[in-house]
Amino acid sequence: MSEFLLLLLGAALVNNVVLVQFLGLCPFMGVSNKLDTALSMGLATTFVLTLASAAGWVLEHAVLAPLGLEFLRILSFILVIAAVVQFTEMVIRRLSTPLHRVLGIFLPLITTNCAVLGVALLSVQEHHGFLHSLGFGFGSALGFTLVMVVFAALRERLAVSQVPAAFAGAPIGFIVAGLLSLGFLGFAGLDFA
Amino acid sequence: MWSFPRTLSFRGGVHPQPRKQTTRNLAIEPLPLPRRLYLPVQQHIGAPARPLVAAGDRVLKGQVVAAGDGAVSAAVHASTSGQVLAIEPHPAPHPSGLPLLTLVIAPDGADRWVDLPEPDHALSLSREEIARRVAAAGVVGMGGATFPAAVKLNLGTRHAIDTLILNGSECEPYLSCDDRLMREHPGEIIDGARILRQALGAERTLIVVEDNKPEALAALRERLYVADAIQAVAVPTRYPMGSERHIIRAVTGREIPAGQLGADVGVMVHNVATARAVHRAVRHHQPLVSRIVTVGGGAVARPANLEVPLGARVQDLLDHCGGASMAPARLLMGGPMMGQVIPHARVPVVKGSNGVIALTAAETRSADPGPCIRCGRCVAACPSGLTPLEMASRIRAGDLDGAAERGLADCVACGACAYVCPAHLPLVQYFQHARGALADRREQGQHQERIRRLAQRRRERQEAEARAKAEAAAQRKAERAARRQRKTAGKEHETEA
Amino acid sequence: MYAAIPVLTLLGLALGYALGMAGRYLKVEEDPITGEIEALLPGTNCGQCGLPGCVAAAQALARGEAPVTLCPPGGRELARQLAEKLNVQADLSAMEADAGPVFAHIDPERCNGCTRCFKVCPTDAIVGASRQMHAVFPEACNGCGQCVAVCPLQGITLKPPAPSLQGWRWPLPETH
Amino acid sequence: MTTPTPVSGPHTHAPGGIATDMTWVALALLPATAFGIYLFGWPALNLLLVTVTSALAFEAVCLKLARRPLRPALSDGSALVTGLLLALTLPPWSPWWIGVLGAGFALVVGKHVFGGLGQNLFNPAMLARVALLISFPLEMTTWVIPQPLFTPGAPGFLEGVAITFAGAPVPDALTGATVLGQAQTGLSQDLGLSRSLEGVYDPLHQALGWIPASLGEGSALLLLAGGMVLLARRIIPWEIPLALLGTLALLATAFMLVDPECHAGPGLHLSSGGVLLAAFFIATDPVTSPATRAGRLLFGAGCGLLVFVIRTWGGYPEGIAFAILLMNAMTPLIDHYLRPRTFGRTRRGRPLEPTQTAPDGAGRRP
Repeated sequence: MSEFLLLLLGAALVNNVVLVQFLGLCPFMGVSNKLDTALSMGLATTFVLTLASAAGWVLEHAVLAPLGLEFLRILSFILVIAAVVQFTEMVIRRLSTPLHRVLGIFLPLITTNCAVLGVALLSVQEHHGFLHSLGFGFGSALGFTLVMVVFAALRERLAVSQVPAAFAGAPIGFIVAGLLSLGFLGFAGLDFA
Repeated sequence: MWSFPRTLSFRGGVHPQPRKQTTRNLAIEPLPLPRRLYLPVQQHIGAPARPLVAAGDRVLKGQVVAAGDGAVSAAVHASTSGQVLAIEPHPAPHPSGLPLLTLVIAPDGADRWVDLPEPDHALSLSREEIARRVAAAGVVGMGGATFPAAVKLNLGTRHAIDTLILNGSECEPYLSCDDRLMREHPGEIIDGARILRQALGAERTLIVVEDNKPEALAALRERLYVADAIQAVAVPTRYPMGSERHIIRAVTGREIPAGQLGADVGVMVHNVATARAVHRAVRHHQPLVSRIVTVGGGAVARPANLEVPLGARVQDLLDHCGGASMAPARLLMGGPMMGQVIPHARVPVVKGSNGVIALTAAETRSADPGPCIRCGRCVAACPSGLTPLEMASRIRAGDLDGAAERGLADCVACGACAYVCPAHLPLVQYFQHARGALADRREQGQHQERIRRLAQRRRERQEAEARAKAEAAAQRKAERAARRQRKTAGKEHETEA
Repeated sequence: MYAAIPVLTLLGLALGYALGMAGRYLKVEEDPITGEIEALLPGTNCGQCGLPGCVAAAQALARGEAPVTLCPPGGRELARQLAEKLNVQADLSAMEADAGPVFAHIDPERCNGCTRCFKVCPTDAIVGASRQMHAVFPEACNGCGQCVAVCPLQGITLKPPAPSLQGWRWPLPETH
Repeated sequence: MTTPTPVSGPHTHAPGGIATDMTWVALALLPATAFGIYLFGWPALNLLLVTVTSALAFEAVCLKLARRPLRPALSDGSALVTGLLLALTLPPWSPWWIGVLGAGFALVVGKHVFGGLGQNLFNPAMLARVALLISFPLEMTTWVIPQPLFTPGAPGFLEGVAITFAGAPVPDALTGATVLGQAQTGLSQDLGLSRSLEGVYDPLHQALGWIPASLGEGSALLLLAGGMVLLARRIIPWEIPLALLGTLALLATAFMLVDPECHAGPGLHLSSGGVLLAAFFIATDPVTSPATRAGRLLFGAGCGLLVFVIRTWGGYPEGIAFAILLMNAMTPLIDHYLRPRTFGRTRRGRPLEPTQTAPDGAGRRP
């Protein structure tokens, strides 16, 4: 069990999908203006990513590998991810229309979120077992959500402070993201051996 | 179930230097009648009073010159006998210096009371009778809130009041008017307490005094008989102990739910000066025509506690106290924590002014506001458990909804946060501005709602008129057709005949 | 190698079918937003937004063609509500620093009681009979300005309310 | 006589202000700084002066750029304190450009990009230290065995200037590893802690500061004394130091009991590597720490936990800088969720129920 936990921690903190591997930056910068939207975006991405990495593993080991079609991996993964995202959008619109209206434009963005495809491909490359790749996907998504929420809170604070006009908005956002990844370097080389 | 430790206190609060030394040992001295008295028609919360007299009328002391107008209002009485010179706008005791309809009275020096009924020492008066006399006397909350006292008594009928608190805490620095009142007239205050308890039917009556006024406590306890079942309670000195919500929380441990009043938790709070005014109103039928005002601050030559006829101008008080020894940095009506700066000394003393304080620059310790360094001292000081720095940063950024969401409505504007802020930020002014802007926004919303309804109704009326006209036209056409038809039928009849 | 084409088509068909089923199962009809927007607009059809009436303005807003600051009589308050409803950032700076509500004021010397303004006011805010002095109810007037245009003697002007103690507001303290 | 614009709110004020607080912080740092200079001689003094002056210079340049008045901002001492704190965390004999670059990064990117004092999201000094550590690992990890001033082995004034400014190499005989560095290398070669630390870690020395360390992190006692002064003056909150040191000590003892060979005890953890300097002077930076009591306790505990995790399992021997940066990033989130209970409302913000408001049993008639 603790081995599974360490995998989660490793995926979430040590090589955090956003701040260390620099994947999924467009929703990270785009949706992080308000804390609650960032949280719901993070949860939606977690839902999609976990499903996608599971589906990816099944696809890889049940279809692509036996038929020797590894070169189709990226294409088929994107197809699956797009389907999962479309399914998530329907679920969200059914569950809460205001949330759907708020997230509106950004839901399809998850399809193009390179973190989702990246993590699915990574877990295939590292030949994880099914449970392992599920854990890796979930861990990375947790890391993504954590950093999204922390970054959203930081930007909400910046929104009410007097940032010089030259830096207000996106520039200060990028600077803070950079400084945040500076902090995350502290987790570099963290291994619980 | 919330269990509040009985610490006779509340969260947060600050300890400003009391600076009462200069005036707390000076006996109350009457202010000689000034040349003119300026009585505004609005000295209370609620609708302004309607003047009953006209320019040129002669009035006697205690005669009603303006009657209360509507449910929440208070009458205004002549503070002395004399002639009404004019009823015209004069500067109100308010930072904006905007005018307010004011009765200008020229005293004739006789100071002759209007004939009053015999004093009535009956022990048990009915609740309605007490409320009527208090209303007739125009008594309002003298602690500074100036809410009409009679309306509060009627409020007491709709809720079961089991505790009456007389607020003698006087936690504002510099002020000593309540302190002197408790030391010199404890009997009148206690009798006022009995009358109020009689009106409210409260089981417990507490006169609450901060423990930095031991002489006042002693004077009250000395005059209290065991039969009275009235206790004089000492509470730790802390600002804002005088705030109604916090004195109830400190003394009874009950916390008024947000948006409700003291009566909702069965407690009624009145200032000690209000109790004395109730005593005079009910026992001697004397209306509220004068009040005790502390004149203090570093810029006043000879600080004093004065019994001032309502309507006297601040300039008269300052002149009586030897004038301002230097130009005051800030001239305040009320205490330095919640009092308001007045634009000039030509404003009248009204029912709610408990102090005229002329502060020197050194005493204000004011400095240009620096940046907020988020030190959190305002959060620790806030007695209402809010986060002033978050509210202020949102207001500065123009996000009024964000400030409202952080608890702007629960702020009692006591000033504890701005007092401790190391960056000297005018936090209270941020909150006052935001509340005003939100009030404007609500009013504009209601105004638009009204406009939509009116436009809607006008469209419906026009459509109805159009329909009615169309029907009438159609009906007339039908009749004409019928008539023509009968005529042609008639003609055919003739041709056949 | 030749299995690639059938695998992909099969995968696409399977996913498409699954989404179709989910679509039917999770059906929810989208309530049109134009109705809600129209409820917000003043409804006086004054045309100051350049659109023929409030219903047209509501449709334009729903389609996102018009800015939320299109309605001067509505002022900043309406712009803020529309921005909230359409979930869009409203830069209120475009609207002139809201001088606050303005009301029509009829100049007593000039009014000869021709009742033209009385007929054109969308909210019946003007009171008066023919050849009698006319007056405006401030509570019922939202400064749409139609009466100003129609008065033959230019007797009507739009004025902000007189400053009063109740209306006075604390200014925002200026920052460093 | 008249006040032109209406001024509301309290017309009197508590004594003190930002400037007095900052000067007290600087004073509280003085003993540790003086001792650091005494321990590491002239090069340390040169480094300190270079760092502090360049901090003030950068502050002035940024204020000029922002077209803001120089006097109030420069004189509130915040730039001085940032420069001082940064200098204290640098290796004592590091070259001058380390100090200048660090001060530049701290003041420009760490503070004025956000809009000046009170707007920055990360502690400028720690930001600069982490940036330097990552960009110049060699210079930032050359520790020196203490050469008290005027003792024979110590470099004279001229040599000191040469070391700081002319980049003269530090003689190998004088270099040594900090205790934490020693512990980490020992662990990585699977040597038991006791063998790799004997002769290096001596609690008394550690407390007094006779060990290779950063300029100001030497003596634990002087830092503790400075911290107590600030606590007594109520300039820093007590929650953060208590929570930070408490959590660190707790974790260290727990893991030491479990496996003394792999985990150093609380004594070493607390007294080494600038934990005390950070706990009392850096983590308590009001701008980047939460504003409520519960928030500060969580902030301190978070710092303590992260320091322990990075030191025990992380790649870097010293984790305090990273811990503080990460918890600074969490501060807006902590302030968003941890708020005091509003008067008359439950913790979730709804008005209290009538039953909840009469707890003193005074018996209220229905």
